[in-house]
Amino acid sequence: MLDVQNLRVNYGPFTALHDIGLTVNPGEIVVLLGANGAGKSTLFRTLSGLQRPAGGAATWNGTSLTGGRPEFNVAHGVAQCPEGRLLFPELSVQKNLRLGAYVHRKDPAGTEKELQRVYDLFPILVEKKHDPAGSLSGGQQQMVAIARALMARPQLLLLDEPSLGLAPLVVEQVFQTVQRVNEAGVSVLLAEQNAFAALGIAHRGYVLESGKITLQGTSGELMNDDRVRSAYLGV
Amino acid sequence: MTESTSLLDVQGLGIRFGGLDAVKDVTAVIPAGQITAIIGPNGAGKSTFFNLISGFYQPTAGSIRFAGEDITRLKTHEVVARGIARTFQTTTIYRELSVLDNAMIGHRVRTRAGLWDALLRTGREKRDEDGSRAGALQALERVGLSSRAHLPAGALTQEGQKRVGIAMALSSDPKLLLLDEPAAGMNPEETVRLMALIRDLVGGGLSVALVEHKMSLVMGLADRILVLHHGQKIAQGTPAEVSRDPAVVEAYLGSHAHGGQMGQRTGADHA
Amino acid sequence: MTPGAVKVGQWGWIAAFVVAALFPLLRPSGYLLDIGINVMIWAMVAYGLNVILGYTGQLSLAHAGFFGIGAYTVGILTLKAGWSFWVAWPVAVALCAVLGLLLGLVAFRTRGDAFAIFTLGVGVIVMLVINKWDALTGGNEGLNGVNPPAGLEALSAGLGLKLSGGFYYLALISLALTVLVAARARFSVFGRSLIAVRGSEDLARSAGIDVYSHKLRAMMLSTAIAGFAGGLYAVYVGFLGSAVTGPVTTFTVLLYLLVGGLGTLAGPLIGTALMYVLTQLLQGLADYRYIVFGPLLVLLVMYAPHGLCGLWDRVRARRAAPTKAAAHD
Amino acid sequence: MTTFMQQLFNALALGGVYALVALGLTLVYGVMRVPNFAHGGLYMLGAYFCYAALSGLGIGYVPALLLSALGVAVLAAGLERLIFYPLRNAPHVHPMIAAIGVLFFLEAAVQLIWGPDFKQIQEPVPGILNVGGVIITWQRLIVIVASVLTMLGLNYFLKRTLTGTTIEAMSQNREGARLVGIDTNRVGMLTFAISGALAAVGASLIAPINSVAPSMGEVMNLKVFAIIILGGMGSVPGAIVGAFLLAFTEVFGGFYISLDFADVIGFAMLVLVLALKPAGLFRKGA
Amino acid sequence: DRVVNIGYSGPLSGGAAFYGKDVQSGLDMAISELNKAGGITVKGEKVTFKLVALDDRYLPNETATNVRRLTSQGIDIVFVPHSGGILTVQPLTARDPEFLLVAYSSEPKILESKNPLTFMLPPRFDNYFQPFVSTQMKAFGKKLGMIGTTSAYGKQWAEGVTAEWQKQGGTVGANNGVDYNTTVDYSSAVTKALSEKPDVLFIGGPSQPTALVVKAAREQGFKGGFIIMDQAKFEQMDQVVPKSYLDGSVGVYPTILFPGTQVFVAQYQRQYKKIPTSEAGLNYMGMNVVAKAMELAGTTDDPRAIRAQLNAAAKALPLSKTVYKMLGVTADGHADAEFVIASVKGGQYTKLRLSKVFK
Ligand SMILES: Nc1ncnc2c1ncn2[C@@H]1O[C@H](COP(=O)(O)OP(=O)(O)OP(=O)(O)O)[C@@H](O)[C@H]1O
Ligand SMILES: Nc1ncnc2c1ncn2[C@@H]1O[C@H](COP(=O)(O)OP(=O)(O)OP(=O)(O)O)[C@@H](O)[C@H]1O
Ligand SMILES: [Mg+2]
Ligand SMILES: [Mg+2]
Repeated sequence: MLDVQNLRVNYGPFTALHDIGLTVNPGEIVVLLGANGAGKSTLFRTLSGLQRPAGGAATWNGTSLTGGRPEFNVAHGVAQCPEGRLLFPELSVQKNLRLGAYVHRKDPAGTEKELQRVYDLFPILVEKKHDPAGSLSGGQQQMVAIARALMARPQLLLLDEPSLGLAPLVVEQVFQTVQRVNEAGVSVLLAEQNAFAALGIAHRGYVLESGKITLQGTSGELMNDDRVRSAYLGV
Repeated sequence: MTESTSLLDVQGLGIRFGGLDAVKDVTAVIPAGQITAIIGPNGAGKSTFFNLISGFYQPTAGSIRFAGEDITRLKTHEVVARGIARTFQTTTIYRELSVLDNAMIGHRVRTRAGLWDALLRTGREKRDEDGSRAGALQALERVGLSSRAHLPAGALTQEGQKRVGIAMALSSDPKLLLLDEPAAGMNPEETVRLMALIRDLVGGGLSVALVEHKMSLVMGLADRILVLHHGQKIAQGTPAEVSRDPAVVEAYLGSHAHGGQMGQRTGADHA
Repeated sequence: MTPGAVKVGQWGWIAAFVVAALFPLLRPSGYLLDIGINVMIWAMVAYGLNVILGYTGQLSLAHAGFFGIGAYTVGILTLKAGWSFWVAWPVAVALCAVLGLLLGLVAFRTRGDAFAIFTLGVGVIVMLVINKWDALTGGNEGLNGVNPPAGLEALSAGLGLKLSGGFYYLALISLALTVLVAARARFSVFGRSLIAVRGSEDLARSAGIDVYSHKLRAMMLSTAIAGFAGGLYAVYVGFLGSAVTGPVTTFTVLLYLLVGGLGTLAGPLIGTALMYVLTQLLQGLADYRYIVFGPLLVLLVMYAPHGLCGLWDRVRARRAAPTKAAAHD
Repeated sequence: MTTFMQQLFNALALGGVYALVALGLTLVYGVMRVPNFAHGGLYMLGAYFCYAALSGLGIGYVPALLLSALGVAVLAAGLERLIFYPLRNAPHVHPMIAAIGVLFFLEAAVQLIWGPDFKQIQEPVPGILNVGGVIITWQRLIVIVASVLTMLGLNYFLKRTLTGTTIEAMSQNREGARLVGIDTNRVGMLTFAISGALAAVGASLIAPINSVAPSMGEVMNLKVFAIIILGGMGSVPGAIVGAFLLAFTEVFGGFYISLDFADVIGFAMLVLVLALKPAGLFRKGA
Repeated sequence: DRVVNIGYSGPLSGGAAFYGKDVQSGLDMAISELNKAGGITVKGEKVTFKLVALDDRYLPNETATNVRRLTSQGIDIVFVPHSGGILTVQPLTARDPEFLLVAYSSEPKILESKNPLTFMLPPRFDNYFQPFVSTQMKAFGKKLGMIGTTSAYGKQWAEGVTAEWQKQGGTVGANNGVDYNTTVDYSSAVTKALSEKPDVLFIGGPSQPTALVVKAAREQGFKGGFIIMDQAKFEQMDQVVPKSYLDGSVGVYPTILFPGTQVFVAQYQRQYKKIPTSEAGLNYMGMNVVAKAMELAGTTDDPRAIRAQLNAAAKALPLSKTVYKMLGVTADGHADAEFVIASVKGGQYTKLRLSKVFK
């Protein structure tokens, strides 16, 4: 399981995360709600090892994730679909996806199978597989980013606003996929503005405000909480 | 609604990238004083359509008329001078410059002071500088950022940065504003604030065309909707008409034809 | 920059120039005076580069070529056509502006690295042509015996100075003019648009800025300043050789600019003064000069990437840090 | 006719020389976007290492070449770690200036160690081939063949091997590369090491044709940068075509117009090509 | 004891560093020998020397700055080894403070300016043309090909040789000069020159590149003779190419073989581990002449007085300090030294007689 304790992250003099703690149990989907600038992406970047915390700990099945070496984290089963996508714009879509499975480079057969699966998930990418990823539309690039994270066949999937810029139909598919992936045993931590949909598939959730966890509970509890309803569900 | 005068008029517009028709044979009208939404699946050609109108890309077919004038072959800055301003899909502003500077840059197209004016500090330079400042402040006022004018734009929140982008577009004193996914990454609360801002702008006489995937915003705001798919127009009409159109439902909306929250799987709740 | 800061800056400049103007009265050695004049001339070249690189974000590596064209124009017109320096100088500046325009018309078809290499190619060609065109430029032998400006010697004597004292004041006035031009070009409607182009061409375009024409005008100003400095160099040194018009000079000036701080107003002068004096001091190291200088350069870009003025800005920003943190809501 | 054929061979040999040096640069500049002006310095150092191994250790030419490649590779990897890696997010001008600093240092250090005089490496395979009046020296033939082989190898490496792809991926998005599990530190150093080794091999092959001197890298620098921009950044075949194009322009421009202006003609060709095709010969669009 | 500083500004880094260092080595050696011998005696006072060497990277404007620096340190003698720098600082010699400019460059313009404080060391190169041309034309034929270097000096040489060759009734092919400092491969220039089927080739720049030109020409089947400009030295070239390639060349006689220079050569080789060239030799002599002139003038800081004694000093130079036989210093300030040229035959350097044309 993912265990985050007293995690603190600073950007220079500014503290983006104030000693936060959260857990994701094996097989769970956990959603992270929060306004713009609440610190969601900061948390994700820290869990991936892109950002080094100023204090606290984050472990995945006992392995520390805060060594500042993302490649280590991926190798230990933690993959992220990051904010801003971070694709390789001049490489073809296919190469982007294959690189997603870099940690499984000793298992090409498994990679091919996974590639087929993500192509089934986003058929439009098959058409585009030889195009440079940078020439795709915004939404198509988002699909590549999600697919690339799946290619790593993670045990813990970190999704930072995966539905950003996607058409409604595709959003629906993405959430279905997340659910399917999860059913296959993968734990998921999900940040979403689209709280309604996210809570629909999640088991539990946290609300992050100005770098602090202000609320947590099961999806049902959160969905019925007045503050969540007004701020994140828009009702 | 269909009776209002057309501001922008595209005829048979198209562009090819390599073997791909990103936009193909689109004929459409954007009326004055209204909000037109452009929707469609990812890669439908919406951003490309905006890029064509704003002169970023040169079309391979068709023509564009704005306020009665043919602007098909104009360069981007000339298009802006005619009164079409835009924002980008991913927020692009000058993060290291102040909010005010961002807005003043947007006003450049309304000024004429050049290098000689700068070197000789001519009267025109002074007038233009004052004009820029006034125009920019007014635009910041409209988007609600006047109190932040001297902060570096990068220090603002995502939402604030989006507003800076809009202010930059507004200070060029446009007649038509093109917004590419203005609400992407915003939560419902912020989305509602943005909708209010856009309504305000239109109330002030501006025409707006926007691309957006958030159906709550599109359905709640648009007077007319244009639907693109594979680069082609597949439907056009009022929100009500479009959301009933089976082709649109199949290609794009799915179960969200009535402006509900996206992706929900538990049913219920229509905002 | 707030109006208040501009005011403070103005007084700073005026004070600096007054102090500089008093310097010859201390009867410095010819060597110190020479360093002063050289620093001022090369700072002017750096100001020119700053307009195109620091303000507009275009790395033009043909800069020394225009410096050379300015210098040779003055040299050739005074030596071979017998013109007065005072006529030849403005002509050289105008010529550089026109040639800068012509270069820009073609070069701005390219962007980024390709632009840099394109202009580097042009810079090399300018140097080679100057080097090969024996009939006009004296080729490898160079142009020898460019005379001091008419009346400068008499004027200096009138002020109780030697000729180099006269050159010092001529350079000081030219530098002041250059700084004024650079400041006005920057802090204006036009200058703000250049900054916009530097930030992002696409964004500037969609904000309604005619990117191409702004780049062209920035290029002309930049090359004109280079030519202005070149003309002064020609009469001061009195000898012109092609080597000084080549890429090595461009890179040296680029270095001055980087050390001082790209895009800043004081940067070109501070960077030039510091680096020029430093190279003079390092002469004492003889064979070890570049062994020290090379790593020093590396350390400079690594630990003061925004130049000295940038460093200063950051220190100021740190002092103002509380305000900035508040901006994070 | 023999004269023309002789010039053709001369141009091929010169093109081979340019190509060998340009290929190492393509890797770090074209692929990783680091304008490594120290490349000429590494090239120069490669020649000196080879010279030192030959004259100091008394070993054969091939072992000396390999030793030199190894030495420069290690040095280049160190440069990446110490200088270019920390500057990876800085604007382009910064690594460029830092690289020039390295070039200064290397030149001065070499001059201090080996002195400023020209050195000479004897041709390992002396002698000439006379093909119908056209004189072909073995060393030049070796250079031509080596450059083409290196090009093929490098192209295969970049386009067909996983490590090659990771180099490209890292150059386009370092964070993205780390997120998929690529050890970017290792790849970055590896890339520089390969580039340094290529420079050293090139230098060792060329040295017997030319003299070895501390400033030999300066001239080469400008030309190889021109070449890879000419060919189109990141294109390995482009670097080869650019190299031979420049060589042909210089040789035949020198032959038919004026030798004195051969360099001018070469750079004029560069400027002309860029004016017509701003992104270089081998890249579509910008 | 007093220490007098001697100034030197030359290329000590970059592409011409080998040249600047050679010059410096001669000065260094002269000074260390003088000092080891206890210095010189000026008006009863012991005087030793110290060389202050500054790098100007071959750039005249940096030479000017260096010279100002040296003179403002009270230095009255400055050596400069390149014509651009010399011409730039010549106007400064007479401005206060005055200094004696020791010019190591055979550029005729240096003398034309009639500067009263210049001491020009090398013999005028135009003295070489006549004997070079007549020797080679007689031995090989009337057609001359041109592959000189394109430095200022190289171009003057090319012009001089061309004029002389034509004067003696030969024909001259197209000028195929290339820059010996930047050219990567000389083959194409050689091919072009050989396509005119010349009997003799004019070549020359720094020694090693010159040797490579010889190599390319021989490899491409050239059987004729070479006229080698004085910048290139046989004793350095024969380390790069087999001596047989040089057969049939004319050039300057190797310094190492001069009579009476064995002391100098041996010393130099011990100290610098290489063969001395005329750069080292002439500047070594120049320094000694200046030191002698100081003794004779009885002053170390009056450049005009020192200059006035140069002729006498040159004539009084002991044989142990003589590398080239020096006859004196002309009124123009030009060292009047003996020219010795050599032709190569069967791997041997043969001294040729030289009838002096210019003074
Ligand atoms: N590199 C950085 N340097 C300084 N401040 C930063 C940096 N990155 C983020 N911040 C600040 O940290 C805070 C948290 O940012 P973060 O990106 O984690 O928020 P978020 O919850 O992901 O927001 P969003 O919904 O906009 O993606 C914000 O105030 C942001 O301005
Ligand atoms: N510069 C380009 N070169 C090649 N293909 C392009 C280019 N720009 C866009 N395309 C292609 O054109 C199609 C339309 O792209 P566009 O960005 O207009 O889509 P969009 O409707 O805005 O999608 P989204 O909602 O995902 O932003 C896509 O298939 C895209 O890959
Ligand atoms: Mg985020
Ligand atoms: Mg889009």
